[in-house]
Amino acid sequence: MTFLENLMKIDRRWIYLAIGLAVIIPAIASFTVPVTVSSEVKKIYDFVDKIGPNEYLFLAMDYDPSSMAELNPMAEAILKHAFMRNRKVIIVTLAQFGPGMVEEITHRLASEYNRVNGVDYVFLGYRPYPAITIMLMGTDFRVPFPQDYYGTALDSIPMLHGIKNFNNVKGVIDLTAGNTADFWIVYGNGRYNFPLAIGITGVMAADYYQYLQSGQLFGILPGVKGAAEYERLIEQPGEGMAQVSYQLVAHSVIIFFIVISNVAYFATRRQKKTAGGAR
Amino acid sequence: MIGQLILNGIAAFLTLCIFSFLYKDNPFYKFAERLVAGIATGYWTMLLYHTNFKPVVWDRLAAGRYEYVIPTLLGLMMWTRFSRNWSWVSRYSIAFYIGISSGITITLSLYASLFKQLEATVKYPITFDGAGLSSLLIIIGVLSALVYFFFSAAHKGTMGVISKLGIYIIMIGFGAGFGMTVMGRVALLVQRVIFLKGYVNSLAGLFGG
Amino acid sequence: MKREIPLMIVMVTGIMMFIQYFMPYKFLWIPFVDSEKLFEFLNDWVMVIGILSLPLGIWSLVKANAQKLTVPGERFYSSVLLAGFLVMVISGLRPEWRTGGVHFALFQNVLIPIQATIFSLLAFFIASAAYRAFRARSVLATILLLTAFIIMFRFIPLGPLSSANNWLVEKILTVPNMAAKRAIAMGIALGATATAIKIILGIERTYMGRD
Amino acid sequence: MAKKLVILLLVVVTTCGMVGAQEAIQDTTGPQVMAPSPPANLRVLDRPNDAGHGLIIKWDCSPDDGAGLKNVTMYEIFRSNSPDSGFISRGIVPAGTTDYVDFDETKPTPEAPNPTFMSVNSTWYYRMQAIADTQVRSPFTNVVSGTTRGNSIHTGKIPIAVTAIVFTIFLLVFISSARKGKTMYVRPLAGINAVDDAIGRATEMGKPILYILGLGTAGDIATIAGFTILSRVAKRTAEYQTKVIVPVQDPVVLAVAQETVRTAFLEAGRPDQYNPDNVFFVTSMQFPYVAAVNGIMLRERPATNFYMGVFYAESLILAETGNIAGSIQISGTDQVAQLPFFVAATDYTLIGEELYAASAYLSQEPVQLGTLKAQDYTKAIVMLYIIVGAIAISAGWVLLRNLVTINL
Repeated sequence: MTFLENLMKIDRRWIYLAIGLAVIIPAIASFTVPVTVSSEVKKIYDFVDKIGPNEYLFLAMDYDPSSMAELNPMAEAILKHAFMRNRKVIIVTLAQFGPGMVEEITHRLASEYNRVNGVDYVFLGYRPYPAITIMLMGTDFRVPFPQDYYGTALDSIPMLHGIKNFNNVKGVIDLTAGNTADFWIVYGNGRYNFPLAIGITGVMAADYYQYLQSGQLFGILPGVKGAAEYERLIEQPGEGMAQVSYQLVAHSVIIFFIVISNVAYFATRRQKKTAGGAR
Repeated sequence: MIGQLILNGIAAFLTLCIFSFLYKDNPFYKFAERLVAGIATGYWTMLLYHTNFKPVVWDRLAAGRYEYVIPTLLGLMMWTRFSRNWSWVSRYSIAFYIGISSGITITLSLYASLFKQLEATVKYPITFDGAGLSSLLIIIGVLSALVYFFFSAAHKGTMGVISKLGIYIIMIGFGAGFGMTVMGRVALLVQRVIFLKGYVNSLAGLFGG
Repeated sequence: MKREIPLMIVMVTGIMMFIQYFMPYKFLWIPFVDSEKLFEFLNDWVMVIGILSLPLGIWSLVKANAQKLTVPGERFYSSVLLAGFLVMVISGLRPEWRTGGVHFALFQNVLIPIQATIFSLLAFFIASAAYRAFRARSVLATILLLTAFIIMFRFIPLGPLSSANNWLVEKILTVPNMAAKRAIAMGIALGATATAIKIILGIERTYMGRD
Repeated sequence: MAKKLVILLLVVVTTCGMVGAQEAIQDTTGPQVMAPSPPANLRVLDRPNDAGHGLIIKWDCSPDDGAGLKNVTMYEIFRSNSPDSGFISRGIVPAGTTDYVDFDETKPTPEAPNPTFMSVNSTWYYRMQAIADTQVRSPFTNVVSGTTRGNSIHTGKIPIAVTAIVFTIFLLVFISSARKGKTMYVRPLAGINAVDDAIGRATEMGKPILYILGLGTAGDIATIAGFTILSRVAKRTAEYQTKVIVPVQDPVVLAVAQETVRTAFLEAGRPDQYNPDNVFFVTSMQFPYVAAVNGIMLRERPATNFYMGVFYAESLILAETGNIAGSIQISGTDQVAQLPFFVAATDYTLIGEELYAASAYLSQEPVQLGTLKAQDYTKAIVMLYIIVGAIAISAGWVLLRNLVTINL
């Protein structure tokens, strides 16, 4: 038996060990992996970057804790970016179980970057019926949200003076795990024509690239991969990078084994053929 | 704190018991397997009791909704299976069970798996641009994959060529499904590893500092 | 009596449920039969028969494991199973079964972690299955292998090649993958409908057994 | 997508909170906006195809919607159960819309009263307003009433009924022609041919056969197809005196599987060899069941594993463990998401419709084979429809597409 023949019948436990290590090693020794930035992510980064100081970004975090693993890293990266560059952010959630989670993230990041609620950012809170809420916000943020999440009247929040509706923000980024992306595209971008980008879970991504072509979206953050790319652009490795490093190592291990398997397969097949010819 | 640590310790131990199966079958795995079979059956029994039996059967009968006597009797008739001579009585219950389910299935599968799919297939016009080309290719793909499922025609000649294209397309679908799933499965393992890491860290915190 | 009447029942209930789907208001114009209520009620029958059958399962499980109590090598494992079952049932009778106590603790610290761990075994198995199955042995195997390969490469940074790969991934998912899923679904619809009609008409009756 | 949008447009929205809030707000910016004219020609119709829990409200756009003052942004619909007072908001729709479906099917119960529930034959009064800006609204329209009616037949579902009936006729025609002795060709299926070989292999090796019916209930058609294949397998194993093990996860499936295996042994002429303990209940929950079956595979080392029925994520766990145990594996499921894993990890897979066809193949009875022919003819019609439908839609003709668009 040659080495390659042995490889054909490799004990599956070596594969298990490799997969186990592929997950355990990144868990213990966190390291950054190379990430190629795709143009649809770069455009979102550039967009946020080009917003002037004291100009506004509108961030909709329309997801429930069940999709936290994929979408929180995006929210963190974008908020970090905005806070670092001193962009003002208006945050809303159109997901029923979103508010607690959004509050936690914004509060944590704000204190990390010394940003003040009501001055540097505002969290409007949650309203049901996303399509209608988007349209009402298109008229005036104060219609669906007379008060922010903390119960302060919008009119008495300093950073919102003179900020009426989507005309006063540079653009909207929607992070979602469900069909709220459709609502933002149709009722938001479609009616009020503001620049719109979305961050979505990996499985949804394929369905939304068509809007990139049609110009209804200027950027897409697809799953943890998108988050990791954004983290690379802001040079702040976070949860997205960690998730991608697990995935990258595990995917590489599987691809490696498939390659080995085929090399061994073809090599042994050729050996058998020559053996057959000699007989 | 200590109580939670012990409970987490049990969970961590059982996690390792299951993982040990990857090396080979062993007494630890067998222990975890039997334990969870008992626990799961007990949990399921009580879940059905609290969330189904009590509200749907017991409470309704107690509230005088006597029409529920019929399904209750049918359910009890299943118990005739304990007897060799009377077990045929349970066929009556099974007949209702399967008859009702089959009747629902016909319309449901025609709606969801046939009409919905047909609607999606003939929705977009075939035009001379990227999107139109995609819809043309999808239609060709659907048709040839359907040819693959013909049972009463030999897959020879033209039928053979088209059905071959059909099974190729089906295989691309399977390859894509396989490749897309890897990410989610890896994420499941990551969660278990993070759980174990957290447990080790909390132990270290307890003993180390 | 033992076989004909049950087959009649299958036919009548099957046709009833079929007709009900098309009559939203009154079932067959019968004034006192609300179609929606009939649907809910008959669905409840299926549910109640299912619930009340559980003792059959429990008896099967307990009997098998009680017998094993006499087998020396199996005694320990079977007693673990039976003890686990009994503890869950008895503790589950307490009113706080869902929020605290032994029942909840076992649910949280035995059932949930074991379930999650068994689920996570898939990460290992998906790799070993790929290793074994994805060999270019035939045209079909090669197509399967190449598609999965391209899809998995979306996580691997390849510089400019990555955007080409991403484009390919998107096309694979939206065109052939979509076509395959639709065709399989349509086939399933026809197969399931044919089988259901055969069941209702009594042509397919293996499940009913024989005397 | 387009359909989704239609649903969105029709989505029922109660916005009492939002509307109430708006009185409290002072308009701080912008000049005063002129009030638009109200929409015209308000009418209320019964919602078709329902049990009498909804109405359709239609109107003509306000003259200021897209024209005139061009300041209408949305319309708000109000409803009451009396013509004079008590109007509450039932929804807001964007400008340009001319209809709205108002329904509430949630029946009130003593625990959860629902005052907005629309019972059958109840009369409701509607009026509406055009909205320009935060608090610039048109005057109300006049009040129009409508009564909910139950509809005997769901006209939208008729295409499904026609399909089912045509299909049944095909079935009956081909079955009767098969009964008259007409022979029918069916192409070979690798997965089916493998069944007998696999049973023979188990007999030669003196090892049992493991038959998994999946996680479906006895009411799932895929599980019933699994019973039929089980019957065939059990009959063969009875003839060869090979053991067949059937661990199940549902008590009704347990009862039916026991009956199926018992009958198969009876038909094979070996009723004495039937052991009911070989068809047994493991547990009802997915992964504990998988753990137990994995244990059985590694301890009993079955020669052949069958997976026939409804499978979820466990498909690959079972198939890989079966592979470790060195078993030949034959699978079949209607779960599209699991087919890739069965195809990759088992030796033969019955893909979707092939699972249902298997019972006909295995029985080789003309009656059963006739049903395959009926399936093929229906499939041919479906394919023809796709071709014609695609050409029609490309030519801008929507009738054919609308034929298969079922609005539930």
